[in-house]
Amino acid sequence: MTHIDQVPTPGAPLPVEIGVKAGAARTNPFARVFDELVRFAQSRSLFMLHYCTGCGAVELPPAMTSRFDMERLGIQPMVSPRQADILLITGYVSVKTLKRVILTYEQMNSPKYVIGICSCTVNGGMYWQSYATAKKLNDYMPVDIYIAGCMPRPEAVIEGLRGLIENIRTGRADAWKDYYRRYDYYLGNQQRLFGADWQTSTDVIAEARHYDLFGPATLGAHTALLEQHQRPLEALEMRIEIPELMRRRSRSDQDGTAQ
Amino acid sequence: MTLELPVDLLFGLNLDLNLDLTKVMTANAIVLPVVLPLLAAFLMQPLAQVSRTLARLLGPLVLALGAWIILNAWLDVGPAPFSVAIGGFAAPLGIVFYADQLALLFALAVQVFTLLFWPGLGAAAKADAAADRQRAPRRDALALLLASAATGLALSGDLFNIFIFYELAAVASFGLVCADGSGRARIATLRYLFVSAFGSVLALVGIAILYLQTGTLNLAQLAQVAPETLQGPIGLAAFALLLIGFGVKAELFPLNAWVPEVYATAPARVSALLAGLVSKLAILVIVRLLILVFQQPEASQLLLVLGVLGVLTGEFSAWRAQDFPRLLAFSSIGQLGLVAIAFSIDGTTGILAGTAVALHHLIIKSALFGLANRWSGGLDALTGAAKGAPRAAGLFVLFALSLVGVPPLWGFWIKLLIMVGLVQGGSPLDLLALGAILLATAVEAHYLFRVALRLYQPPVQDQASRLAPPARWDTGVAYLLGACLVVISVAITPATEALRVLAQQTGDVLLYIDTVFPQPLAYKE
Amino acid sequence: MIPLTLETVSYAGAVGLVVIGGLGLVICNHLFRMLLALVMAESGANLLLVLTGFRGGAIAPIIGYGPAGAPMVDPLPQVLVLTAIVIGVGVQALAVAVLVRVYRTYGILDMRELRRRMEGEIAVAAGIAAPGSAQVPLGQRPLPPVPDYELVRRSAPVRERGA
Amino acid sequence: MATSPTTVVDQLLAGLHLPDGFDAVAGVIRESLAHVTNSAIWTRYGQQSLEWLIGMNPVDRLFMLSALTLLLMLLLGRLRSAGVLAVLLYGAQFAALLSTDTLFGAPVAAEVRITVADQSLHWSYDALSWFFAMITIGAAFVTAWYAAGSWMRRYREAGQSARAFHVALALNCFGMLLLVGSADLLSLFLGWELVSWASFLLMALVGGPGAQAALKYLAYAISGAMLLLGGIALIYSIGGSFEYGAVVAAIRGMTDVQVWTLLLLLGGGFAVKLGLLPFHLWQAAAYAEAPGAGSVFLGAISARMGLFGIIVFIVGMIGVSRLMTLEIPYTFMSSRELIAWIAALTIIVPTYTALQQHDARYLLAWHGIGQGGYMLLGLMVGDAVGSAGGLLHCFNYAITQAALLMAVFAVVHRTGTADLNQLGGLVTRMPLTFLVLLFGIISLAGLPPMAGFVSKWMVYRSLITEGMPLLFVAAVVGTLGTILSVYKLIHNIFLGQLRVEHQGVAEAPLSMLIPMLGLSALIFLAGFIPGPALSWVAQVQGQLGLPVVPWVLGGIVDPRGGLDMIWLVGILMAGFGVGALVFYGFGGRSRRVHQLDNYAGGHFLTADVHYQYSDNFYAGLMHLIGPWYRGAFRWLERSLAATLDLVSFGAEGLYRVAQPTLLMLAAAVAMLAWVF
Amino acid sequence: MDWLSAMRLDALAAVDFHWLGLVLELMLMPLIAFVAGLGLVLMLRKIAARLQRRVGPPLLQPLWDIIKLHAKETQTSHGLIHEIGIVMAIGGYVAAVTLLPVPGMNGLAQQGGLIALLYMTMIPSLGLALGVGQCANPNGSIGISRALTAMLAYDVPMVIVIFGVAFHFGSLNLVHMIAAQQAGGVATWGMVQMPLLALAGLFALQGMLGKQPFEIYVAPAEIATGPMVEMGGKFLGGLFVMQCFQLYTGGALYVTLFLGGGEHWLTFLFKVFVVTAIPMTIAMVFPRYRTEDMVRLFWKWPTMIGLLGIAFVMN
Repeated sequence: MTHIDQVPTPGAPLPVEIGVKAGAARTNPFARVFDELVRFAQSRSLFMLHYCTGCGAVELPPAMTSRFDMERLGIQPMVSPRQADILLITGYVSVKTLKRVILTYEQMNSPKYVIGICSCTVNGGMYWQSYATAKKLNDYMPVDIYIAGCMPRPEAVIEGLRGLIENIRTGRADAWKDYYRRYDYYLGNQQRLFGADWQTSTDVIAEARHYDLFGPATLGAHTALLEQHQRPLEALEMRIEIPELMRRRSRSDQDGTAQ
Repeated sequence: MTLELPVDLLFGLNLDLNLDLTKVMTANAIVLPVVLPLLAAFLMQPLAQVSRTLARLLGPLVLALGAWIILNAWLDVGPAPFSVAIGGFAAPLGIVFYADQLALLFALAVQVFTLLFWPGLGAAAKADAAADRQRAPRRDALALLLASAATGLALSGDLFNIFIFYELAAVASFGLVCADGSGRARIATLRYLFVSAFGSVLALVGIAILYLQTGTLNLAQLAQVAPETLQGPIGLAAFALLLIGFGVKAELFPLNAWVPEVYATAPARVSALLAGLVSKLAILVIVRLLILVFQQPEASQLLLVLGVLGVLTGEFSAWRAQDFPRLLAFSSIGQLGLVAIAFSIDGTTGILAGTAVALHHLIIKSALFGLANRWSGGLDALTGAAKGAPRAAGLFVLFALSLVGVPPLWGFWIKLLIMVGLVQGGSPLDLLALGAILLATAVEAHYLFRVALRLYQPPVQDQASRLAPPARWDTGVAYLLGACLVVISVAITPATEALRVLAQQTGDVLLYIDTVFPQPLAYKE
Repeated sequence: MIPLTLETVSYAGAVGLVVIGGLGLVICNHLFRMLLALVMAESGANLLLVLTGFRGGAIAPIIGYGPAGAPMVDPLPQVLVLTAIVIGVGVQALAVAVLVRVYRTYGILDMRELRRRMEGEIAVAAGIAAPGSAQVPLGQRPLPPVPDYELVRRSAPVRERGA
Repeated sequence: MATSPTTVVDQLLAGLHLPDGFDAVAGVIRESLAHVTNSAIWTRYGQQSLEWLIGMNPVDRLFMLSALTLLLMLLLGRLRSAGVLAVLLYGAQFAALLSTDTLFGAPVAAEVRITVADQSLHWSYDALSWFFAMITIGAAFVTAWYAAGSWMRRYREAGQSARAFHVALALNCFGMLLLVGSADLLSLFLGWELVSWASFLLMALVGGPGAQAALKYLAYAISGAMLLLGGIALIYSIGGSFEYGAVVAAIRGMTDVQVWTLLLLLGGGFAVKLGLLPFHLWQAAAYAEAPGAGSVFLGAISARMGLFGIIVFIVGMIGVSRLMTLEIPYTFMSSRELIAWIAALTIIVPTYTALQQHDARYLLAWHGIGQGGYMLLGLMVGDAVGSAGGLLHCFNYAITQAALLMAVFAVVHRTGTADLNQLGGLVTRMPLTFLVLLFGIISLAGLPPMAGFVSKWMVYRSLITEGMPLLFVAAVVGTLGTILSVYKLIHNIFLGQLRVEHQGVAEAPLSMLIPMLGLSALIFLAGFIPGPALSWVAQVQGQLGLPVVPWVLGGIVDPRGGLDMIWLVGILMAGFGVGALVFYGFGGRSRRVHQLDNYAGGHFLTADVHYQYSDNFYAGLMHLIGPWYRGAFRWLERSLAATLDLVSFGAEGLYRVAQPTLLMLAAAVAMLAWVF
Repeated sequence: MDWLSAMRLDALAAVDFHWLGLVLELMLMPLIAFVAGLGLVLMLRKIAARLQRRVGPPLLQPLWDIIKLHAKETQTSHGLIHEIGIVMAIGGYVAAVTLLPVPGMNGLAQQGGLIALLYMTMIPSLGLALGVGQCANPNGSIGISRALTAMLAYDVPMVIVIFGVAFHFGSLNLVHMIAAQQAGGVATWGMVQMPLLALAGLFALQGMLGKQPFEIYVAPAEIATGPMVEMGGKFLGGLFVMQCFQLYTGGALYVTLFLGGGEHWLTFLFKVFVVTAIPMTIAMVFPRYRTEDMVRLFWKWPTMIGLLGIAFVMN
């Protein structure tokens, strides 16, 4: 295990890039209409995974039930990261919890959005002096919206969600791309916190390659460190291998069984 | 015709000039297979003092000679039965031998099987060779005595003569059973002796009743007078007593408590002779009585009931048996019950079926007891025996298949014969017997194949060394008998036809009478 | 009612001897007594056989003995019974010989005990448990292995034999 | 007639009525054959033997070839190439079968008669016989192929005898051919015993638990055979002959009590083989523990011999209408309903026992018992569609079960285990085997578009139209149970997490794969175009005197609701096309991820964590119904064994009396008392 | 009969319809089913919202959900079977709805019939089960195991109902059933003729639609929505599509069996929506049953009612 001192220090934190469009703008008017439609649908249908780590969770039931009714905005709760669009972090995240949060975040399908609720996610809040909590969420994953307050009222939550919806509709809510493009940065912060052997079960780099989300800062010193000890995470591809067919001649010592 | 002279000298033959001389000669020589072994048995001990080798060879030589004589008689005289008056005294007064195909067949079987299971043959690997050498002449003498008596049982046409041969066979078998000198064999012998002797007493009483009623003990004459004199309960009582007496050796049900004990303690070859051979000859006597003298249906029923009980108790007990000899012993009881059932069927079918099943059992059970010579332990100990003795195990499976009655084999056709016979009889008792046979067959298959599977299991480590494969001679004999079985199974049609001719001859009472009394004789002038 | 003649009394006596002998064989446990019972039964049977040739007032069947033409007793049973007696004696002698050997080996002549010893010896020689041990109740006696599905599945060892 | 291979092929092609486009293919075949026929060896030996072969009666030819197979296996079974030889020989048998027009038209009837020990043995092949013979030889053919290569090599390496296996298989096939052709009770019994013992041989080959199971089978089979023999004796005592014609006459003249007795004896005998309740306990273990390829053969056809007997006797000779008149005293049930209910229970109980199994072989073997119930149920309904469904299910089930067992044993071949709790995720390593198993389970569960659906549909339909609600529900409940357990089967083997130790597993060897894939294709084809199989079934129905099913190429035409599988399968395929279009056409790009990239409530998965749900798969259901059938009917077996033991103990006790003469005296007294 | 000659007969000629019309029908029927299904999903969510005094989703919410899910930029696949499972789930229903006659269109109802329809609707479940299995997530497998158990539970009353209905109409042909029901107006409706069976059918429908109280197999808080746990993006979208079909098939089947089918589109859709609304309403006021309790319930009450109904029908 690499000692914590050996982890390279990350560079200066960059501001979250908002509204940077990938690729060339589409010129086909039908495609533009189609993109509009998709963006509209995305903004009007948000599945929310609320990671209720702190006291802020208490404010969510009122936001969902008859008083405020999130569903009229097309927002409904979901339970598995695979299904969710929004990761809602409601309150402080301890180091141990943060590992799970990152794992969960990586397992979500893009476009995905992170909302930090309560001061704790912004700057540690009342846990500023705690050795065991992560202070700034956007050191570890790109955050789309922070809803400050201790705790924010349901109105504030709804307002924050409305803001996100508006961002999505206008195509500005693409902080998730930042995670792929500057993966080295986020990984560096994660490694500083969790140790050099930190690894999740999602292969972010391969994902970035696959979806053309690879950026100049995707790889770096930290990903190099990761690759030193990373368990291979290639998918199990179907294969039809018949050893008897491959080596008909050298039959004497073969055995088709595993190992 | 080298035999003419001694025969002539010894017996002063009753030369009937109407007959072809050679045929008469050969026919009269049929006495020799009884007499020669008897003489040889008495000669054995003195001879052993002179030359041990000669004494060893004497028994097999005499038996081979006997077999040759019988075969010769059969081939020369042809299919018709013939009778021989011993010492030239004609039938009602003298003693006659009656030789039809059945008698000749069993007489031949006696010679051949005694030869095959001769106690001194092939058993070279004996631990105490010195003690064996001491014992050998006595044992061989007893075996010859047994052969002589058994041949006499097959051929004799006189009831008291039969009784004497029967007793002779009993004494010989007592001696053979305890021949190896173990304590448990002696205890078994004593128990066997009491059963056998008391059975003889009852048989004697039966003979007395018979004589009281008819005034004769010649079977042919009995056959003539039986319809008048032996009807009713008195005759049946005589039959019942005779049945009990002869049933002891025939292993019929309530008289066979000795069977498992004796077969578990006696040398395996002796068991093979007793179970295979002697039991059949005892049955043969009963069948003769049944056909010639006691033609009442009740007599057959009596036999049937005993047979059913024998089949059921034998097979069920065998299911529980935990060692190989006793398994074979109980199985033998069951099979003899089947023989009894078969013979109780009316008419030629019954005799045909009975003869067939008797021969079948003779072949198979003898061979199995031969295999048991080395496999005499518990069934558990047989685990993996096929590894060391694949041929013996294969033969066991073959015999087991035929015993159960698996179609292409002879056993199936026999069971079919019995089944058809019982169904044609059609009485409730017959159907009950049929049910019992079917039930017993299922049980039999289970225990036989429990053993067969055990033979083919992978051997347990410490048992593999303990279990020696059957001796080469025993395996060879089993091979021979297995080959017989296969040949008969293949040639089932001619074999059945031959047996049918035999059965018709056996069932023909008039033929018997006519053969023994060539001219009609007035009775009690 | 059967008339009480010499003949009937003799017949009854003979049959009675057989019956007594048979009962003796069954009731007695001592081998020697059993042997004596057997002798008795055999005598009865021989008596019965010889009686079958008996005729009231007849003479011995010897030619020239007694008045000519007088009724003779049937000679055949007498011949037969002689043979039977000889055989019987032979068997008895054999029995005594074996009995003596047994007594030398085991020191007892009790039938039940001898039988138990024999069973035990057979079992020991065959390497199996002695059967019918009274200590084990019926339900727990070792059964021949009926293949139990569950046992087969787990290929567990078959139940231990014996107590 | 002029016979050379060329002319034979010409005749065969002409018989096939192929469209014109096939001329080119036929030409190629002809040319290559001409090459062979010009060779010297051919003109010397081949020509004569071919002429001799073609000149024979078809039944003779079939028996001769089958016996030849047996003989050659006995002589040459030890050789390495014996497997290939066996395949060729079974292929030749199948060709002999083809020459009888069984597949492509009306089958010819032919007979053989021999006399043995003054009993006449008579074999006669009709539509029913050919139908079963076809399944038998087909099963033997694919089994031999499956066993021919890699499987047999492994089998030998394990120290087993290849010859014994080949002989056992050939003996089974031969015995079944004798059985299905039997035309009198004697030849029937002969064939029956031969089949029973041959199966026993096949089961007991490898020893161990298989031998134990085989012994149990033997106890059941021999008891069944003895019941059968009792029944045959009863018929003989009334009819006086073994010939089927006389038997039918005898049965017609029997009283109801006699028919009941006959039904119990014969039905009992056949039921043992078919594994009907309560005689089913032997079957699963015996079939599952047999050596792999042997298990395939046994599972596909062996138990159907019992059904064959039932078809011949109960359906053909006694007749369903006679069954309906046989009332059970004091109830309002007829014997037909009784049998139908036994069939229904046979569907349900073993199927739900299968649900409990955690060994793939046992699971399938238990299903085999259950599927027998459908066949019997269909036959007992007795109308055109129902009986056709029952018969068709024999064929459909045979190909299904063979494919399933082959797939499972292919997995065993590669991984060394059939324990459903020790497997998982193999779809990425053995995809073709997965495909075979998938086709098989769809067919077994009776879902469209596979073969099993057609026959089960027919059984359901007849149950509805004949108005048998409870039996219908029972049949469907059985099917639902099948769906449950086959999902467990495919899930636990092929889906879910791939275990570390199975990472290097390879696809099944080609020699095993080809028959598997062939059967899968057949399963699909028989579901897509059920017409051919229905035509065979219709012939059989005509033969048995049952109403004949109104079939067309795609299924059944009936105003009250027919079935056209061509349309159904077509629309299903179209639906899948639409689904694929929606899924692949309208969706974003997907990326395959490693199986450890999985939702575990935020838990970090590692390869050594067993993240798979396989044990106690239907926990909720078992919690409810587990106690209902735990050990069901085993008490019967146990009590029978205990009774046997008790009786035996008593019998043995008779031989253990202290006084040897006691029984003798008692017997003397009893006999004399009886006499006077 | 020789099946080769049957093949040479033009197999298609045996079926009497106009080609083009049929093709059109086969394309239209799934489409209509899908659109109606979207409406039913909306209704489901609206009813839930109204019962909870919420506003509920907007009109096109089901559509937005599906579009959004398909438009996800990264999609997590667990392998080919995972994908094929979804294809089967959609495709099976697409095929199944063509067996369900609607006003003016019979589709393939003449070629299949009631049992074929019933078994055709099992194909999507099988596909889903396969796909879930391939995900290698035990939550999903547990969900499938529960779902299959639930199927075993509700199918018992279901097949009783199907038997009763088929026996009542003497046919398995859905077209015949509709014709028979429409012959005499409301009085000949299955619901009137067989009220007990209709009741049992309603129970079964509740289970078939997988709504509360019978949705233990989803159990979001326990096994993370069970079968759907690893379904994201278009995988989940496919399931949403399937749900549309499922609601439609359930409702339309019930209407066909008991409410006389549709005289014309308006009444047909009205009936479908009304029928489907009943279980949805019930669903929102009940908690959920455990698996074994659900099985026990289904095998007791609706089964008894159904058997009683059959007893009436068969007399």
